[in-house]
Amino acid sequence: MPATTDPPALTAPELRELYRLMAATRALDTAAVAWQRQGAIPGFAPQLGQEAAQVGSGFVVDRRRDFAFPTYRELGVARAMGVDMVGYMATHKALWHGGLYDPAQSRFAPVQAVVAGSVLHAVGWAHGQTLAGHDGVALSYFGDGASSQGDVHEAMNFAGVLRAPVVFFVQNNGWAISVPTERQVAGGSVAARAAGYGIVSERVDGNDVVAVVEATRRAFAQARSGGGPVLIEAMTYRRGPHSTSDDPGRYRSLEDERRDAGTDPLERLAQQLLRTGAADQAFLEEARSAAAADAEQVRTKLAALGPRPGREMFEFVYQEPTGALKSQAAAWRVESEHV
Amino acid sequence: MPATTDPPALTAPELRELYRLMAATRALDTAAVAWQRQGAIPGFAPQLGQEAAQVGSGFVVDRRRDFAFPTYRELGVARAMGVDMVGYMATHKALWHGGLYDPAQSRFAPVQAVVAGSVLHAVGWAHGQTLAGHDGVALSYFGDGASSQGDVHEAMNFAGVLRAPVVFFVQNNGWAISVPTERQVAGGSVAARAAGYGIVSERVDGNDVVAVVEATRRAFAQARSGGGPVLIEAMTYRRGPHSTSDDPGRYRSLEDERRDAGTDPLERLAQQLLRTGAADQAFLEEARSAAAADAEQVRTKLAALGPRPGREMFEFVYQEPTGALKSQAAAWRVESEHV
Amino acid sequence: MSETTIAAPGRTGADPEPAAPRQLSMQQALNLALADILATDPAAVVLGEDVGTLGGVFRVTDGLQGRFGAARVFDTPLAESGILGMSVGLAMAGFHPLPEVQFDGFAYPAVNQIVCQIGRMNYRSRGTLPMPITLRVPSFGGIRAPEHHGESLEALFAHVPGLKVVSPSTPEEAYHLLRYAAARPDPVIFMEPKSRYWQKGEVSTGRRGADGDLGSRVARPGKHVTLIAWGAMVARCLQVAELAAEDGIEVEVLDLRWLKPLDAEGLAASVRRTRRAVVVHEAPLTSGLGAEVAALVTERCFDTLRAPVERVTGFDVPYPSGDLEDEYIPNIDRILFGIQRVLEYRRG
Amino acid sequence: MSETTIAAPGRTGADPEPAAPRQLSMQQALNLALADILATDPAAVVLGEDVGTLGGVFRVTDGLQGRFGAARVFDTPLAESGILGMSVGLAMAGFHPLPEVQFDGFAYPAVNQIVCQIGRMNYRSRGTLPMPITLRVPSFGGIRAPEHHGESLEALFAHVPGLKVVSPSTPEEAYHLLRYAAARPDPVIFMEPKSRYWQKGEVSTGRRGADGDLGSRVARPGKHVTLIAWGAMVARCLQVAELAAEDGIEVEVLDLRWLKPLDAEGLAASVRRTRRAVVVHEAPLTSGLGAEVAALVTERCFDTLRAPVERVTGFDVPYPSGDLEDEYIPNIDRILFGIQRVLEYRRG
Ligand SMILES: Cc1ncc(C[n+]2csc(CCOP(=O)(O)OP(=O)(O)O)c2C)c(N)n1
Ligand SMILES: Cc1ncc(C[n+]2csc(CCOP(=O)(O)OP(=O)(O)O)c2C)c(N)n1
Ligand SMILES: [Mg+2]
Ligand SMILES: [Mg+2]
Repeated sequence: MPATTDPPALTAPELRELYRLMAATRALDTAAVAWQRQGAIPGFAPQLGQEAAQVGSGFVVDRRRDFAFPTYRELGVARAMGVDMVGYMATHKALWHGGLYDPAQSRFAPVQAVVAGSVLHAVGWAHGQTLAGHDGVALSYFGDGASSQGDVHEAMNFAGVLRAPVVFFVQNNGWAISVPTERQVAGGSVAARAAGYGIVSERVDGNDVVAVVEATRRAFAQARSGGGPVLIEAMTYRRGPHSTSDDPGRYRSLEDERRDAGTDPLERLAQQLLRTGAADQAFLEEARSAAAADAEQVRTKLAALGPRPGREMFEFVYQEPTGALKSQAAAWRVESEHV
Repeated sequence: MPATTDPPALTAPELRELYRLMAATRALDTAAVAWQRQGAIPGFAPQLGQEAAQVGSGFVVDRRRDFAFPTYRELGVARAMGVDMVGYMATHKALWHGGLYDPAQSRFAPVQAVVAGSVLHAVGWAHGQTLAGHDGVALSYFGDGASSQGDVHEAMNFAGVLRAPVVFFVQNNGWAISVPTERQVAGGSVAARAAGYGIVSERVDGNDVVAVVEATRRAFAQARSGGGPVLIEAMTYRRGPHSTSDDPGRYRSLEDERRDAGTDPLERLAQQLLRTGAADQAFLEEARSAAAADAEQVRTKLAALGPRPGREMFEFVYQEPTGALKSQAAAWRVESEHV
Repeated sequence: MSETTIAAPGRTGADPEPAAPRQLSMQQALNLALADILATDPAAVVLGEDVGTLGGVFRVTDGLQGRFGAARVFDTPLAESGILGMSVGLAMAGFHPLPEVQFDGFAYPAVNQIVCQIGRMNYRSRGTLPMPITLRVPSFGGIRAPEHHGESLEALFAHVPGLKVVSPSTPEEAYHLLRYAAARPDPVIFMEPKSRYWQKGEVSTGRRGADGDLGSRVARPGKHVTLIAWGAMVARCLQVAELAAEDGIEVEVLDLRWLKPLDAEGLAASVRRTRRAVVVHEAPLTSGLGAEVAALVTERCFDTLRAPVERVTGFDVPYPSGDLEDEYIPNIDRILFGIQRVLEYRRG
Repeated sequence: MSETTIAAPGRTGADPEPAAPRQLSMQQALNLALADILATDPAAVVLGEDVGTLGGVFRVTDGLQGRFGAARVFDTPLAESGILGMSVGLAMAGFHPLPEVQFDGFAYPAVNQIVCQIGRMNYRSRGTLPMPITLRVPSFGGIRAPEHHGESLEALFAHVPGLKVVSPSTPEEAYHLLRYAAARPDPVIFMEPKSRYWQKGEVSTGRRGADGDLGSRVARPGKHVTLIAWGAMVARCLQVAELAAEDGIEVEVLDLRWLKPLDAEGLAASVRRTRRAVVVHEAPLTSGLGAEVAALVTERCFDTLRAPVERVTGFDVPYPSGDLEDEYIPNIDRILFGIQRVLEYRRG
């Protein structure tokens, strides 16, 4: 990393806030898997084990000026950025692909199901800040698997050439569905790629939320001050299945998981809080029960959300709908709504 | 580069052969520009100044087992590999996109007009050698501009993961049409990218044919012996326009050209031959007049080549043509051939 | 199987003895077809994302890596252009690649390689570098999946010179069409109707003659109207035909199978009998393959047609989220309305 | 122009006083349109390969970087997916990107961004992240260029939900349609007929009302048959009409202009008058946009049509090398044959 002044260390209230956010993420994530098993939602991609990487990085975003570009697995980032969780979970209830939160106002782009689909968007948005004379930073999320896509390379090259204020935040969770990083990422490190584009990069322990926050703050400081793009590779582990329809037993053993997953990031932060006196047991319990209550509330509200009306299929295709589409909507109304 | 034993130095006969090939390339290249000006061919992409990079690398290919994957600017490689020059120039006479030589037998893939289009093919072909237990090496050509394409990155990653026997040969000629390398290649070096994929790479003076041959031989030796892929970045200069329809005066001055082009690689080899006594002035003159005669012969034969019969439009689409296409061919015959 | 045993692409092993017909799901039929292809064609290789250890997200390649080795059935990095571009090179080296794209929507990143390379290499090389590539694409909607997991790309593929395109509608069709496609010297896009993967049907493994694999197929004969469909829509049209029969309307269901080349003769033969046609597909209406089918039928049957060919299709909207997909995909009602329109059409 | 002057995308400057009509080539008309767009819309940015210093390989962006600065008119690295993906991000940041893809065939690498992102972001975000992107694509054949420099992608684009597609046929159309497209809040694919870049015509710069920019355009009235075309084929059809007139056949030439949405009403109105239609395009026949046009016309004019709609198109082959392109592109003879067929058609 370049010689930017290190941001101040995390305060005890900040650490406690991080714990609250991580606990809330964990609770909602775990609950969502259960909801899928109960048939309440058709599918879910758990981020179990990636709470530190997600919450730690999302925590740094300044919602007045920055913008985050998630994949389909960024529950913790969304939570840390204050995205409406019911609107977020709506994508997993198959109500609306991009979710039902307002992405423009949340500064959190719609859920993105194309692997690597949004990395270039982040670069374009970031360059827009330069053109407009703003100091916003784009935060681009992608995985170890996504790093294989040509778009990621084009994005890093564009960012390097344009010195765009973008932070590439790679969660290397060891797996892309069934393919482990060593058969995915030639050379073994996404961070190592950055140098080839003149981009500074840092590998960070993605299960250590403090390390993640600090690295992300350094990266934002550099990008914001015109120092160009930064890449962070947060080393973490996908503790759950790829998605609720995945069966990890086919490609890794429970023993592999135990060996490779390391310490649970949530547990790790709990221990640290206790050790440093930043929080006590009562706080942890309170945070966990608040998290559980929070998840329960999301469940209730999500359950109450009915399907979107079919006419919305037609309404959001264009800002200026075509006559042809209006006719199709009318025909649909007659034939399917029987009105 | 890894510790493979260095191949033996080039012999005097080899050096003379290289000069003959480079001179022949230069003569044909220069002639083709003239033909275009005279209206004999509709367009041409001169390789002027890249003779050392092209002939030096193509010279190393073993046609019994290797395979080269060119772009649209690889006249010198084709010449060094013994590709039929009339068949090669046929693409520039707009007779057939891929040229009229036999690519399978020439071990030189059809002319490729998509920037970066064939880089992945080289990796696939190379992996095929591994699967088949053969020891062939794929030689993949692309430019500094092409390095920006996602396909090149995917190719490097695939090659790294599979340890495919492929040599990526990048001709960094300073320009992609009007865009100079410094605004194209973030970080400034394509060779530097390779490390991020665990691929060894070497930057070489692409105007020094001896250096090019030696680097290419080292790379082939490594790839052939199972040492995995290698990337060579040959630093050279596009002395001419991008193509005969380009106007370089719009984006670089003659003074820029004089400053940046360095010594002419052909002249440089001539001096070296004379200095080391590998050849004398008579040899050089003889080589140049042979080259001129050669170009003249290509001109005559190319001029004699009539247009391909229209029915070939239909004949090569499939190995097993469809009934629909046969009907179209029949209709075409009636309406356009009036038979 | 060691790597060197596939050293001579082109050799062909003997087909296993045909087994007695058995009940298989389409996923199992495809798996069996792949196994038989790998067993009989030493040049065949299967590649894609998660096709190895996992056996594919739909388990179509289940067990193949264990049986044929990691050299012939291998996981690639996560890059579709890479998978297809690599397949071109493998084909140039004499192999018969069977790449998988994990879901329809992820064929888009590979369009450049599919259109400009796979579709054209045979042409560009004047027949010296054929592209015997069978690209398997789990296709169409109906499984409440995330975005980009329910796309219908047949109109795009059918427009591309140099490609052939086929889509099976039953386990039996799936087995035979995949084997047929994989034996071709030309590239074939093989569109698997993913919502039908788990439906069972009788599958006979003895090879049927090439004729049995070509052209369209009358899935149900009828005389009042021809319903033209492919992939998952064939089953839905058969349901519709069943319902219509209750009202005395005899619907002929034509399973188009080949989307390129289209079976113009089979289409015309059916419509000449029924004099009315409705084409059904999941893809959006505008510039969908239904337009080509309608144009073809009209060109050949202009005089016999009693009504313009109806198109009952997806709408010109992005494939919607699971909760709305039943509103998007042609449903029984909408197909019945289409039939009604062609039956009630009166020249004005 | 300094970077911060474009800080507020959305502000709109006043249009320059309309100048007297003048003779311009299409390339000049497009250049003028871009200049007027950049002058009046501070959120507009032009990006692509070689669009800056060089002014584009066709000089359509000539002089713009000098006039509007390297912040608003900039060269990108050589990567089409990058250009389009970056445009999405710029649009999300409030800009109105006008990306250029250097040639039609190089839109293929960007198809994923075009289909899955540009076409869907407005939908995915429920209208909160519109995509006011005008993608300029020099299109179609006819200039004896290398491979992939003569493609017609309209059928692909027209099939994609969320896109609009337009192609001008004259300098006047080019100027106005580009200005209209660039002012839209939706993505528009703007297909420039490259073989017409150097043809001159009268151009008036005062904005015509939106109505003048919408729908199709009768390029020449006639009563015996409607010739439907777009892009470079319009001029060829006008030639054909001239020739046919010598034989007493009055051909109406309909310049379709918008390829999505198609002007169904305009098509029907013309064919109701002429009762016969021939659609002409350069793209391959199968699953080309001609099929959609034919289907649409047939659906609306089934009773009046005296013959099935004819399609005179490119063949189902890769766009050939320069020496063969006159065999590939619909020529005057082939179009005349098509007209003859619809005129001579008799119900059997
Ligand atoms: C372009 C594309 N190809 C394939 C897929 C299917 N797919 C979804 S997630 C995934 C693995 C992604 O791995 P990684 O980038 O490491 O992210 P992770 O799932 O581990 O969070 C795949 C192959 C997709 N969504 N998009
Ligand atoms: C995918 C693609 N995009 C754009 C083009 C147009 N084009 C042809 S050559 C070229 C520049 C290539 O530069 P480089 O790779 O450095 O090779 P060089 O021309 O210098 O040999 C461009 C932009 C193309 N052929 N293919
Ligand atoms: Mg991962
Ligand atoms: Mg170059």
